[in-house]
Amino acid sequence: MAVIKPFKVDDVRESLTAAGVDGLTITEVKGYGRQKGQTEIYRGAEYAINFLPKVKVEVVVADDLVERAVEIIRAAAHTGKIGDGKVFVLDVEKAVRIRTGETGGAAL
Amino acid sequence: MAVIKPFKVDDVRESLTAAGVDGLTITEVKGYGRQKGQTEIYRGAEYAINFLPKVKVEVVVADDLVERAVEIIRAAAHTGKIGDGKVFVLDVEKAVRIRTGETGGAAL
Amino acid sequence: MAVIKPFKVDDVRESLTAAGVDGLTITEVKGYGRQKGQTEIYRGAEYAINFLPKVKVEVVVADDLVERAVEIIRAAAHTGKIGDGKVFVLDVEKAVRIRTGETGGAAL
Amino acid sequence: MIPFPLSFASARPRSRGLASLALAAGLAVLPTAHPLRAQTAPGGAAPPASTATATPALNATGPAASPAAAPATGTTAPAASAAPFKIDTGDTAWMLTSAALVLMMTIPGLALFYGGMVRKKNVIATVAQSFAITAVVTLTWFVCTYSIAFGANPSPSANRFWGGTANFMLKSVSMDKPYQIAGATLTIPEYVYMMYQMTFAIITPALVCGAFAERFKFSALLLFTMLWSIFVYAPIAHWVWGGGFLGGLGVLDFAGGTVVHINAGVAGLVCALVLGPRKGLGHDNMAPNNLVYTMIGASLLWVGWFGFNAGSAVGANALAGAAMANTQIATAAAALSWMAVEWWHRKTPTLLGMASGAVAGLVAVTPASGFVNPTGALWIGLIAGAGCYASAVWLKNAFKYDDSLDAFGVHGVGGFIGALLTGVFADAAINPAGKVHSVLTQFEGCVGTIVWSGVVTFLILMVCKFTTGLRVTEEQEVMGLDLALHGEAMHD
Amino acid sequence: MIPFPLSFASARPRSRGLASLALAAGLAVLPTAHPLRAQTAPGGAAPPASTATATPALNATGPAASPAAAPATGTTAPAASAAPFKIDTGDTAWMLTSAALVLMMTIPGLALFYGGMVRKKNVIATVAQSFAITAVVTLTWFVCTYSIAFGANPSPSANRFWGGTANFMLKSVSMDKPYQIAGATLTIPEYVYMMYQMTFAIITPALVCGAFAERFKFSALLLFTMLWSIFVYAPIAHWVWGGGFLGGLGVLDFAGGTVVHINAGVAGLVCALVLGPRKGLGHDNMAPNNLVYTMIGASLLWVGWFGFNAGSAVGANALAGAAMANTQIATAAAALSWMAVEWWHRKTPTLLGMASGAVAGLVAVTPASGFVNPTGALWIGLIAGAGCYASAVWLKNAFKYDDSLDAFGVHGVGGFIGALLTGVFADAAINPAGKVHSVLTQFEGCVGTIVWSGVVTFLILMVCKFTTGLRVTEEQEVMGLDLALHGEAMHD
Amino acid sequence: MIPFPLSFASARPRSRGLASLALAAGLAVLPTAHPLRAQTAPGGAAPPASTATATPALNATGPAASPAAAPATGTTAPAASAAPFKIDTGDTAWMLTSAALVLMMTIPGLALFYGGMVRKKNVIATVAQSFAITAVVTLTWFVCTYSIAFGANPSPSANRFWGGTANFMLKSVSMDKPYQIAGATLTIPEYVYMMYQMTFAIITPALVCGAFAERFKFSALLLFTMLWSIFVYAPIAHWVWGGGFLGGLGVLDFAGGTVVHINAGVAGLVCALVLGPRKGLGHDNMAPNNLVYTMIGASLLWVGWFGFNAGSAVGANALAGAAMANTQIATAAAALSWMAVEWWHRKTPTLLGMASGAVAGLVAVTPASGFVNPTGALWIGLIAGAGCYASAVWLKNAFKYDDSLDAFGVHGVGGFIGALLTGVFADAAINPAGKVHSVLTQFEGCVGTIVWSGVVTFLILMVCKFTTGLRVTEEQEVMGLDLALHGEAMHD
Ligand SMILES: Nc1ncnc2c1ncn2[C@@H]1O[C@H](COP(=O)(O)OP(=O)(O)O)[C@@H](O)[C@H]1O
Ligand SMILES: Nc1ncnc2c1ncn2[C@@H]1O[C@H](COP(=O)(O)OP(=O)(O)O)[C@@H](O)[C@H]1O
Ligand SMILES: Nc1ncnc2c1ncn2[C@@H]1O[C@H](COP(=O)(O)OP(=O)(O)O)[C@@H](O)[C@H]1O
Repeated sequence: MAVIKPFKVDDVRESLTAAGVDGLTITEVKGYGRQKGQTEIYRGAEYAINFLPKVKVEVVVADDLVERAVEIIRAAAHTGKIGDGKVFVLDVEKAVRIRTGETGGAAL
Repeated sequence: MAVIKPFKVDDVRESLTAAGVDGLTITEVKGYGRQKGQTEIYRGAEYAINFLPKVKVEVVVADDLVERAVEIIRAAAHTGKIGDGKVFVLDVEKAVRIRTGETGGAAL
Repeated sequence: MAVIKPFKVDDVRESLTAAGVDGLTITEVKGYGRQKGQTEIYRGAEYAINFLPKVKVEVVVADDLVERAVEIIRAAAHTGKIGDGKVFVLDVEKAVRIRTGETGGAAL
Repeated sequence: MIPFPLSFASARPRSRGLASLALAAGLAVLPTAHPLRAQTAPGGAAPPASTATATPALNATGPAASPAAAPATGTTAPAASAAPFKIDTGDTAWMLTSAALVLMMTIPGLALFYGGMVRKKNVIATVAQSFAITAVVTLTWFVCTYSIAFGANPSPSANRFWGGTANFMLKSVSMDKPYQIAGATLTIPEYVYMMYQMTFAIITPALVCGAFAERFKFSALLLFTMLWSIFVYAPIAHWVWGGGFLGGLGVLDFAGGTVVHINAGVAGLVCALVLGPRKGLGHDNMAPNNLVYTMIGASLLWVGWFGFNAGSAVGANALAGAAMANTQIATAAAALSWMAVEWWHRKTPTLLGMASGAVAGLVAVTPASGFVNPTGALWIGLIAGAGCYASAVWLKNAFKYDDSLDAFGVHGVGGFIGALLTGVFADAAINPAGKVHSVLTQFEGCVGTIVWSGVVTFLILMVCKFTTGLRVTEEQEVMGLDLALHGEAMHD
Repeated sequence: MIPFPLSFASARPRSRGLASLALAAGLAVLPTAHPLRAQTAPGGAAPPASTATATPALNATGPAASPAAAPATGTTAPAASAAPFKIDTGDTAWMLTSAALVLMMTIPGLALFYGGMVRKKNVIATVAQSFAITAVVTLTWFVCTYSIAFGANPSPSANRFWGGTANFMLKSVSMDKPYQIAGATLTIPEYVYMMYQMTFAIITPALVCGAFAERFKFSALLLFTMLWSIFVYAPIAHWVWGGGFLGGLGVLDFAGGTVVHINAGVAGLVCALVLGPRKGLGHDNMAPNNLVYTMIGASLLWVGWFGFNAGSAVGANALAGAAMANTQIATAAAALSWMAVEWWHRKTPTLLGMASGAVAGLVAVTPASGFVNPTGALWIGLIAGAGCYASAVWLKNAFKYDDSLDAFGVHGVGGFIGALLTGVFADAAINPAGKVHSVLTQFEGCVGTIVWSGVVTFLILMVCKFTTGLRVTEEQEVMGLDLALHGEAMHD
Repeated sequence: MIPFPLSFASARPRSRGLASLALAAGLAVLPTAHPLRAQTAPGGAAPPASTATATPALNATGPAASPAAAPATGTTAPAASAAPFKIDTGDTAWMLTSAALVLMMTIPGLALFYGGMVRKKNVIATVAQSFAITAVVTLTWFVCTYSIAFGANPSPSANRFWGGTANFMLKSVSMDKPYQIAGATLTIPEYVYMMYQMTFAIITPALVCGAFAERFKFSALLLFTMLWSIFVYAPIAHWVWGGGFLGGLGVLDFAGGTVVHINAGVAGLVCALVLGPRKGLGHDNMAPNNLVYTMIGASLLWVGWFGFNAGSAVGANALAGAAMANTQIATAAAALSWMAVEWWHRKTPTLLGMASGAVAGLVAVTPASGFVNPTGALWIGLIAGAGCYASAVWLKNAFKYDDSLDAFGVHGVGGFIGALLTGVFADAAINPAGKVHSVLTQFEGCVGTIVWSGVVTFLILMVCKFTTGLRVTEEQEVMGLDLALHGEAMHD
């Protein structure tokens, strides 16, 4: 799972598929962090926008691919500016493909 | 956690509640996988839609229910056509009900 | 990870940052649970709204902060009325800051 | 719009004529045996000398209405030629404006009214229907339907059934003479009248879309619209307004309750029955995607309907003012009436209910707007609001057809209610042409339209079925028509 | 709208009259002791022979304005009867159009302007308010408020305060005579004038909604609107336009700055004070949900305001053209003025700022539009844009009332600025009726409206409080009014 | 709008005149050597006695068109003074309405048409452009551009190039005389004409925005609009409509194909070339955020265009009716033509395609609307729909400029197609002024506009570049202009 800048989604997807990852799921999220938000102004009232639009990428990969996937995401989502986001690795116990019932690596 | 086709959400919810699962959380997500996306066309420019609308269902259940819940989701979300989605099982260490402070199975 | 009522987001964020948590990610989700939904009415057709708007807060913290973070969220999101939501704790194996490549606690 | 020679026919031959019509229409054969007093038209054409000369500038009941008030003796012709009609810039200004208002009813009005009510995956496809229909009907009108509806067929006997081919491609539309129609001379140029009428021809098939929303093929829509505007709308418009045989029946229909609303409603019902219900009906949440769009649409329909109803006075006069007032009052009454019934029935006053009620009121007051007084309009609105609520909520569920957005429930039923109540509430103080009025006559007047529209709509659907096909595939329906048919999606 | 016999009253009796008014209004007792020169109305009624006969077709200052220009001698009456006023189709066409434009200001214009500014959970409830008000006021107008406002009370002394019951249920509205109002004869039918005025009666309470948005009960809204239109709007309209005692004061108000905008603004302020602020104000993000809706709303207000202001010439003439030009210029100037101040103050030029400025300009130029020249309009716009910015941004925060969408900040303050500046910039070259003008008179003219509107609005709120209740529960406010009150939600 | 003295010039001096114009314009020096028959204007001013007296009320070709039909002998002047022009309330009503309609084209029409097509992060900034331009151009028009475009320069030789300063700040705009322009006397007051023309001046720079959408600075937009309306729009309007040297060429342009559309299109192309493409073009998904907005916009453009084209008859007459009919038919044809080509080319009929085709048709029929018959309009629509599809889809990609929303592709190319085809299809039966017509003349008529607009637009962009700057930073472009420039965001 990674939180990245929205305009980097296509780069990340392309890099991952180039590395043989066949599926991933993205979600529009809002992130709070060191990156300063914008200010919105409405009839003199200023609202600090603490939450910035980010995209969460969830990709489940076989154990041996984890390191590479993290590295790929890191490289593809990198701009060097604050707010680039994070990659978090979680342990998935089991994966099942609904269509076929396949489990494990075959389900990915 | 499962990624399924949006129009299967109600079926999945009904099956799960029938099995005694009292709560679940869904998120609108976009999925990339084997299923081919549509093409959007705007003044001659074609955009391949790589990400298809999916729904992520997150349901935390007691350990002994996991197997059944996976099976229930699989059955209810099944259409047999490509793009049906996946079920992923993750380990939840702890659950707390905010209203009461209950933890563990009682919190679900 | 916590599922909370949308209007409690700011309170939760403020409490967490007060406790030194520097980043978090939120997602608009819909929750199904004990809380009864509203009914929508359109030309005589009634639709029971089973899914209520909730916000999912994802915050990755160092192991020693977990207990405190859970408690903070519980306190800040509490109203005492049904539907307050849950906190779930999951184990994150690894965290990487995309901008710098830092990992572990330094990445949070 | 022009309440033509309505008050001459006696009840007997009329009802016999209608009986054969019902039969004949069922067989798709035009009856020719019953004259139905079409011959009174020339007499009715001459403006009554007294009215025309005594109040030339006042124009209260206007040339539009005056033929009906004229004694059918034919002796007034000389007086008429002594005070020839001229083009009046004020009347023309109002009719140009009215044409713009009625076009605005369809795009963006109706497009938004319907577009807001469907599910989000179908909103582009739904508004595209109104837009495409506007374009298609414009061309059929240009090519042939104006001529069929309003052409003056040189053969009087054929003219009772269609206007002939003389104005195909808008040939012979005059640039310099005041327009003459069915023996009456108006105060506006023919191009303006032609444009105004075109906007009615556009909205009618667009109303039908409410019945088959969320499942009709776009190719079928184009073919259906073309054929329907030629074989359903144009003949009926001719029979009622263009000098055809229905105009002589004595039916009061000021602005098109029959030609537009009952016609569209019945066609919608046939479409809903033939197509079958949407997949998931009764199970999936089919809540409107955006009631703000629906509110904009209802509002533009309301505002634009001033062009529809007050414009049907064909001039800027007191009758137009009265029609506008009646429109406003009936619409407000119906909005509140639908709301009240819903509040009582479902414990909740909804915006969709108020908007639907408003449209029901607009529909119901359409035939009545230039005949009744404001109190009559109030009653029409109150009854239409409650009546259409019942039809959209109860009738539809009782009979289990899927009239998705209630084209029949609102336009068919509302039009019918309005047609009957015009017979109850017509007031000669507002319009002398409404002196003779009867609910029975009004009822009979609807029957011809219902039968013809029902039967020919069904035949056209069959033609589409075996050429373009009617309904999208199940997969397309699930995916949504926006992407499936148009390769477009909402990105907000 | 009709700049009626404004220039006859001398300053002395006027200000004494007003003093008693202020007092009397506070006590909700109508003063009857001061004649206030209502008797000059008949003299003002006769169109000046010279103007009326020399330029019958030119109609530059028009019959609407001419009464004010007539010498108040009464000697012109014979000339007037020698050249009787007639209904003019061109004037009627423009007034029919204007009625449609002003209705469009409320639905969908104002509904969208306000609907875009609230939070997403309240957008349906907010647009539903404008829609419901349109329906409710239409019926009160039909039943009684037209008569109260514009009826000719047979008793001259009572007529100074209300129009009586003669036109209840729109009884006695004439189909054939040019309309006569407060002694002047217009060139349009009464039904058209009645409809045009109705659209003003509709928009005024709809403007008030901006002050109590996001927390008012829907049932309270219906009751409030009904009572307010009867007891606040109708009397004030009568006093100013219907022949009542304020019309004779010499106050210049071309299109309703006082009756509509100051009135609505003051009522809004009272509502905001009585209801208290929205839950979460100052803490929660209350950013507008959809500024595109607000932009559409502001644009339709702008376009529709041509009907409001240019329509107030009650004819298609040069005065209408000048009013349209002034409207356009003041609006543009105010939009840029608000934007400039905001740019300087907050470093950002916002769309909401431009839209708000435009509305402020429209409001401020309303009383002035038919009296000032374009340079005057420019100044009015520039001052109103900056002034309303100050009131919406600074005044509101200083006094901590929650005028949610700035009904008072824009309409109250803008209306006041416009009323005063009309006294500064009136130019007799545009409208002879504006020859005598004074800021003091203008100020006095506002006071009566402010007092009456403030006091009676408060009383009506109290009635609502103890019947329907005023405010939704806290839970409903959190959930959002869309679901809580209407069982509807946006699904996009 | 007024198809002025078009048919007098002979081909020879005209083409020589244009050759030097092209040269001179390139050097930004105004040619003064070629009289170009501007002196015929006074002769053309007198309404032809026969037409004017035989059909005073009919007004079929109207005073607007009649000057062109008048023999340039000057002998008709006595007849004209014997039957002096008067202000006509009907014509005035229609022109007031038309001004409202054309303003509605820009706000909210064009704002939504463009706003729906950009990405969601730029929608507020895009609609803000149309709104701000409306305000800015209103003030430049008031201050100077009305005078430059339509003032009557006391010096006849200078008048061939600009209207002078006499009407700066709208000084000397008359309240009581029918308006006279370029020697012709109209039937409406000057204020009305001034307002109507202002709405054209507003929409033209707003059209240009389509070319630089999603990357232009807001400050640059304000400066650009101000300069462009003064140095590009106003002079060209004067040359063609205000009595300047282009009006005498014999070019047929009924409602502004050249002044408005070719002008805006060419300026847009220059902007797109100077600014360069949007970041991510060809890689990022730049799909329209909300095609419902675009549909509303296209619909309001369509409806409002009746004011644009039928309003250009400057009266409520048969020519207005014919122009309205032609507009409707060409638009419908172009919508279906674009759709058909797209269906064949991309296998999908899109809503955006139909809407774009409709606008292409509206653009192309603009110069032709008052000259051709409906069959001509049909052909213009069919060709424009297909032609603009080609330019928006193929030409743009072939030459790799980023005309974001196809300002050049639709308005430039569509305007050009329409200008040429007017020379093919003009029909004297619709408008006698179109008797002499030639594609070559039409082509020449475009050249002056293209050269002047191209060169001066470029110079203005350079001024902006070195003062306000032109383009937002890359970071702002990524973040979106809504937040970056206006501190606002869509929250739905
Ligand atoms: N502890 C955390 N838990 C969950 N999400 C986080 C956490 N810290 C940061 N994020 C996410 O990462 C995004 C980027 O973080 P930020 O501190 O702004 O910059 P950077 O990634 O450069 O350190 C945030 O917007 C937030 O969505
Ligand atoms: N490795 C993965 N990680 C996360 N999500 C995945 C992964 N693979 C597939 N998905 C999700 O499952 C959905 C369905 O996958 P797809 O390959 O299209 O069909 P199928 O489920 O039939 O194999 C995708 O749209 C995506 O959201
Ligand atoms: N087992 C579960 N798995 C995932 N989410 C849950 C689960 N149970 C509850 N939730 C989430 O918590 C929210 C609140 O639950 P609910 O039963 O309504 O009230 P309470 O939190 O007071 O028990 C739900 O709307 C849902 O989003």
